[in-house]
Amino acid sequence: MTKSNLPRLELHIPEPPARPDTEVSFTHVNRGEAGAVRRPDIAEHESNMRDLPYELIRVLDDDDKAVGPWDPKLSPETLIKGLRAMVLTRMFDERLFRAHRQGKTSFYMKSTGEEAIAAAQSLALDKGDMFFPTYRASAWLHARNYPLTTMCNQIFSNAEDPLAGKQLPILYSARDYDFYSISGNLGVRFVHAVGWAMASAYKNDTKISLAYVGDGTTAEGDFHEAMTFAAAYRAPTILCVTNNQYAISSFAGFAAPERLPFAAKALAYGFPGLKVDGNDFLAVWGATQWAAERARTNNGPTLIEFYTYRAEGHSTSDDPSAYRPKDEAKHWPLGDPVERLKDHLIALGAWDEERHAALEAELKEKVKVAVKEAEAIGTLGQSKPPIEEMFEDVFAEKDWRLKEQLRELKHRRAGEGA
Amino acid sequence: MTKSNLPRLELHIPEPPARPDTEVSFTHVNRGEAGAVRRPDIAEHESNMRDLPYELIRVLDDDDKAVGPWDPKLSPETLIKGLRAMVLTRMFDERLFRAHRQGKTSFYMKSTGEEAIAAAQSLALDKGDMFFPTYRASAWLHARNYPLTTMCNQIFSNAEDPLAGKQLPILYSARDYDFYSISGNLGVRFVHAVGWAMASAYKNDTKISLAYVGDGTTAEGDFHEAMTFAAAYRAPTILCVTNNQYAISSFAGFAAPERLPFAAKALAYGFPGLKVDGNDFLAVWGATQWAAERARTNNGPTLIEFYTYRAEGHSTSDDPSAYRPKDEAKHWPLGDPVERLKDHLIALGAWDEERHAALEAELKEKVKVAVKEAEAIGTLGQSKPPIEEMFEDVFAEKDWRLKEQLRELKHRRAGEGA
Amino acid sequence: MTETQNQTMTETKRMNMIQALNSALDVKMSQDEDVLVFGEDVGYFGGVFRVTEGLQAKHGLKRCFDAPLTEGGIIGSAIGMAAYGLKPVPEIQFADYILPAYDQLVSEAARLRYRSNGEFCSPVTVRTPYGGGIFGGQTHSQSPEALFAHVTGLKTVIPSNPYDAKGMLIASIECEDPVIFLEPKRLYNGPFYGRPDDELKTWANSGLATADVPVGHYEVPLGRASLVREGSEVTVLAYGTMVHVAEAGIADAGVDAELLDLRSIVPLDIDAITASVRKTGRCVILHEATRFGGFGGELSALVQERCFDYLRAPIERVAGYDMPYPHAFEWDYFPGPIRLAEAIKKAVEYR
Amino acid sequence: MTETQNQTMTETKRMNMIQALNSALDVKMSQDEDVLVFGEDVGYFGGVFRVTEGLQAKHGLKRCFDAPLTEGGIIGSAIGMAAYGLKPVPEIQFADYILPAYDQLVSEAARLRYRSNGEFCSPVTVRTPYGGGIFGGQTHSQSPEALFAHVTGLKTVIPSNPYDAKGMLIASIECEDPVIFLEPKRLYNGPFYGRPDDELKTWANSGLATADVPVGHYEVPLGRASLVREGSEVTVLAYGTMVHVAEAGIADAGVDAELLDLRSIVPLDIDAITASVRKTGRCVILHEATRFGGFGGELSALVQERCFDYLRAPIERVAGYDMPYPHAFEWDYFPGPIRLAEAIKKAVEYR
Ligand SMILES: Cc1ncc(C[n+]2csc(CCOP(=O)(O)OP(=O)(O)O)c2C)c(N)n1
Ligand SMILES: Cc1ncc(C[n+]2csc(CCOP(=O)(O)OP(=O)(O)O)c2C)c(N)n1
Ligand SMILES: [Mg+2]
Ligand SMILES: [Mg+2]
Repeated sequence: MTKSNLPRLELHIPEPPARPDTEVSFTHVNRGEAGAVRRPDIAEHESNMRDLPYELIRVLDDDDKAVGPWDPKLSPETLIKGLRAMVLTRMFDERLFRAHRQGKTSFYMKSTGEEAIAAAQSLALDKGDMFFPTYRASAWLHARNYPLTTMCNQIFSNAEDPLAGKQLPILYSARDYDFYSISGNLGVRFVHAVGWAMASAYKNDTKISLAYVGDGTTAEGDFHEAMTFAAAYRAPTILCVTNNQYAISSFAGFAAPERLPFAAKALAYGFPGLKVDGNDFLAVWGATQWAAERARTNNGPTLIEFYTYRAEGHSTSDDPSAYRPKDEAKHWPLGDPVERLKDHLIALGAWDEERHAALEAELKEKVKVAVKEAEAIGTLGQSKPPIEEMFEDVFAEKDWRLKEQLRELKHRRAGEGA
Repeated sequence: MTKSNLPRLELHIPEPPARPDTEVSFTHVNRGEAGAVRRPDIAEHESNMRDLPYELIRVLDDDDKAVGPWDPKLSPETLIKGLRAMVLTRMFDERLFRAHRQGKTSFYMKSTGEEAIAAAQSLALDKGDMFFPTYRASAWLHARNYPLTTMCNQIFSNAEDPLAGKQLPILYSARDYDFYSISGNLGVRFVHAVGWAMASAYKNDTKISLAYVGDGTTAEGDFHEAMTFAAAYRAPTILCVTNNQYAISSFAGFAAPERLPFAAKALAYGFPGLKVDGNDFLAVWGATQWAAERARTNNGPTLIEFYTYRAEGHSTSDDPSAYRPKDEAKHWPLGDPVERLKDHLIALGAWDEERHAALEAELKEKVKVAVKEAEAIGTLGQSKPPIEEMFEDVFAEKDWRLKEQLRELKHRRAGEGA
Repeated sequence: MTETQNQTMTETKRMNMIQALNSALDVKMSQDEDVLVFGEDVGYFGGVFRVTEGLQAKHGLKRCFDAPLTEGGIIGSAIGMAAYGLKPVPEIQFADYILPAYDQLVSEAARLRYRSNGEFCSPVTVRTPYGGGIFGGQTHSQSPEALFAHVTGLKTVIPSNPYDAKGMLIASIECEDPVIFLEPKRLYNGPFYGRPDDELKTWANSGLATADVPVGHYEVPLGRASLVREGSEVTVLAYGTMVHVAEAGIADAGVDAELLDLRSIVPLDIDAITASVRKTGRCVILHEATRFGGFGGELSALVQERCFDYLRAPIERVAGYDMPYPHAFEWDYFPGPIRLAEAIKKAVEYR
Repeated sequence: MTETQNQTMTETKRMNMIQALNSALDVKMSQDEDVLVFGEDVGYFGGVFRVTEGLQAKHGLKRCFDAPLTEGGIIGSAIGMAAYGLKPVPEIQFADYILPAYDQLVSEAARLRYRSNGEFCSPVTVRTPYGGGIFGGQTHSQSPEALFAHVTGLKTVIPSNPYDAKGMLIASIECEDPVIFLEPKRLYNGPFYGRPDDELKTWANSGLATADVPVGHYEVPLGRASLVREGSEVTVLAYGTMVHVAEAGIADAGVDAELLDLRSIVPLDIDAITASVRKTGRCVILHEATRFGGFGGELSALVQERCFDYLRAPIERVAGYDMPYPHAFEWDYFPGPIRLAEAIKKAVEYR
């Protein structure tokens, strides 16, 4: 190439397949065949699994059957537990989202369409394994029967808020449920999970860790640092990308151009990467089980991409119809996780429409009762934890600054009261 | 696996193949076959090149012949230019390293064993393409005949220091030589190179950028952020990892466990990754040319791992015999880049030992003269730029703080003088 | 307003701060091909606060586009673009999320000119919404200005009204240094006096002249404080959201206070500050950020150093308490007019 | 030294600061299995400043090991380990390189306890060498303490001698909060009085009692300043390297100054500071970091607020000029004894 005939460079800006004014397009989604992807031995070396990131692991086929080597072969009871957790998550989300519209809370985020992931993992992992969640993983708590009223108290920032008013709604922390504190800062906890797993290995413990980042968040340096650490020390951890196709308004193609699977990012670190249908409860479970066994047997970390779809807005502050076709969710080629598990159970003969309706009614009522209980304590601004709480847990013990400031505040309050 | 028979976890800590008290071991180095790796078309899609990162691209074979598709087929004149740059780099490094021992400068770093990389790239790329170097890339400047005395002035921080005493020795900046300012902070410039390339594309310019990080530095989040940006916007850039096996005392296995090639990190981003013999001037040139053509034709970025060996200490502050076998360098399976190019030229019949000795003598003298000239201006502490320079270039224009502080300093000086 | 103004400014429009900022970007993008805007969600969608709305449609895909979710990457690539010669105006979605880019800003943007002895520079203007008062909790409320003010080589701008916002954003983009442009998000839609129970005001119905914004190009120079209120008894120093809170606090205190809106803290208008405190002999500093190690400390030290013989009372600081922004306790935490009024009275009554 | 001391401390040894720090780590690692050390080059090699020398050989590979070159990863994983229950003591090779981990430190380590209402915490002790005086140029010389002091939830410790270094490192590791432990690298091998042309002193031949270090376990509590020199005319506040420079400057000034070594700036020993300034009526603050927005501003403000009626002269600040650390101009830039003596005289002579 001589200098004179060099072509002009052009800046390429990624663009999504569809916008509000165009047709929905999911032609790039290759569903593959349920049951078709091989399941290597858990001790298999990474170099023999480099094809895996490019294929989609699915268990539930189009006839609602569980097929292939990744089928965890769960009992109907377990499946129903999972279904229950997912339905509860959806109902809770719907009810609390409305609570925001009614001014009862400052903020809410739903996980609609993504419930299978955290629900299956919550049930598949052991007590004591630690989960480093994002804000779209409350199904973990619902699967383990976290008290709904307590959850509402947190969301309403009321006097019984388990986080004592210190944290934004839904940024839960629930140590007793193996649920690490959620940070508003994206990506930062991924490497905490790796450090936690390293600590477990350091102590010759048996516990492993699990962590999420969203598709968008994989672009943060933190993702890379976590992956690098996990690889170097073979940390017993399962690192997951919940690829719901969006980071607020930005499509996943910013973090993984050209439809490259997020699972392929594992190839940069020398440990296995799986791409899994995130709307398939059984596939999520199967992949998690495989990765957990690897971790528990000192075979190191696994990256799992859960391929899913954010069926609703990003948060209460978002209106997705401003940037994607209104009916895009309906066309998602991998369906709805609740419907798919329900249909599977029905196909198994272990479930039916009546029982499903009864379940919905029961859970709806449960949520209603919990919300009412929490409302009785108070909603945002109408009830709050004692003012002293504001000054607690900054440090293990207050230093003179916080003591002085608390005194000042109390003094003013006393003056105002007088 | 039931809970009771879970194995105990163990924390894995990576360890290098050899230590001062053990035998040198390079059994993990797979040299492959010179000329054996295919060279895809420059417009080839990444998905058809995923095997490339795992193979070592070499041109010079063990008989000093240039073989295979990556041979850039350079004229003997060009090869001699390259050889000259490499020999000059080595001589300069040796002389200035000694200058540090003599107290003439505060700091120095050599690129011994790695000269082929920046020398070949400096000559292979066009004027106007911008290089974002590390501190081990001065062969770029030598290849383009940067004035040696000016370089010494920078190293001695004297009155003629082109950076006016503001920067540590060898952290050059040389815009006229397409050489971006070096930062002491590792990794941070990698994404500058991507931004620069994006700007070139934005302006429909024809210039591309080139950037280095060391093997160790790939672990920084910055590496990932640069790669992610390069991929998203298909930036016309060549991103290189100079894998010299060490980051100070730490072996490359911390950043790329299990002997995974650094080139494989490209697989996470969906653009090609090449692993290239960094001690093979022709292989470096051939790979650079291929990547440059891709970039110039809007085919986007390439990651190149240059597989090489840091033959000496990390810097003037380092003694590598504390952490690796003393004679490890001698056993490096890919030889010495200067020797290999020299032998190739001799094999071509375009060079001989006498001419080589003459070249060495000529360059040695050149370096000596330059050092003398710079010494005449002054060495560290014995000469320095005017004190006003300290206050320049903090901002485009000094604000009142800097003006006041300069006044204070001058006032004190005047008082001391009196 | 003593600023030099262009011809085009004769025509004005009532704008809120979002519109004013949008107009600044539009004006500069129209004028200068080298100005470009990018960041998370700023392209097609127009930004989570809508500041970049319409810019992609008007100026084209490559002039205003989305970025991968990496603040370090956004700022780092912007530095590279600036080194090439462009004038990038990246957005960081919330100032709380600027820290992943802190190393790029401090070690690189702020140092590139010095490090290269002027061969390269990094005139990047980083826009980011900061501050509380919106029930945003720990990570949508912080005021990090002190973390930037200490970093030599960076300028830090914090406007308090639509007129200044537009004029100073233009001045920042035209400036040859990197600028951290902090947008008080509580003021985007209207002035806020620190009284959450009062009826909300929009800029349109605020009655404030600072909402009359020239439609064309004009600059409000960096480094000049604005005298919001002349007074004789005490000087109040504030910036951003707190300028309005200060007005309320001064009214509550019933004291004839002089109020300076610093507008940029680097460069700082030291002459205006010194002159005012020498006149009044008393000084109260107000900021949202946590108190300890905050920018108020620097202001207090500077005033003390330059006005020692004039000071008739200790300089008071009113600031956030030393804790993360506590969601449920927003209005207990927020340094509102009541706390300011107390401090003003204390300063004025001090003998 | 008023610290409570253990039995084991009876036996002492002359140590330089590197040995004292090494001994602190060794003592804690021997005592507590949960204490572990990692960072770039700290394992087999023992660290670029040799602080971790021999720890891997003695305590095993997994107790003291190398890390990938990513400060964010190092701090982030340490937080995870601490949340599990360990007591990690990561090293950042130079304080200049701590900024890639700044977000992890500020948004995570400092906030985890508050964010989780006490369910999780992050007792990480981050050791890192800081400060200039070694011809290290822009990126091996900086003093970032103000960037941490402003961050509530972090403690910031800066010892000035071997005795304090060991005792405070032990106290930091035992403390339940995250600690930034800044090691004055210019003092590693001996005291430094800011006179580069003087003969170098080692700790061994310094004649200083602070180089007699107990071989066993003892603590120097965080948050207590030490009175280095009693005096009546002016109070000098300093920490780290500057404590010794202050001694030299006081000698040069020929003034009966009181010198407080703050030792930790969070928690800060406000009572000691206040008492001293109330006694002397004058105050000079000395730090290496750039002046504007530095920790000196906070100190000045606090002193002014608490000692206003006692102050007989403006509080002086002596600090680095507001520029990146300029390599060739090290001794023009460094706030040495001459500049301090000037400020002391100015303070003392002020009427
Ligand atoms: C460091 C940081 N940058 C930006 C944000 C603002 N933000 C909140 S959610 C979000 C999008 C996240 O997308 P993704 O990672 O895909 O997760 P999802 O919401 O889709 O589950 C952004 C940009 C943030 N919270 N933290
Ligand atoms: C952000 C940052 N962290 C740490 C250092 C200290 N440091 C200087 S060079 C070096 C090792 C670099 O290794 P590598 O990237 O492999 O480059 P090489 O020296 O081998 O060329 C380290 C840790 C630094 N300069 N910057
Ligand atoms: Mg997403
Ligand atoms: Mg290296």
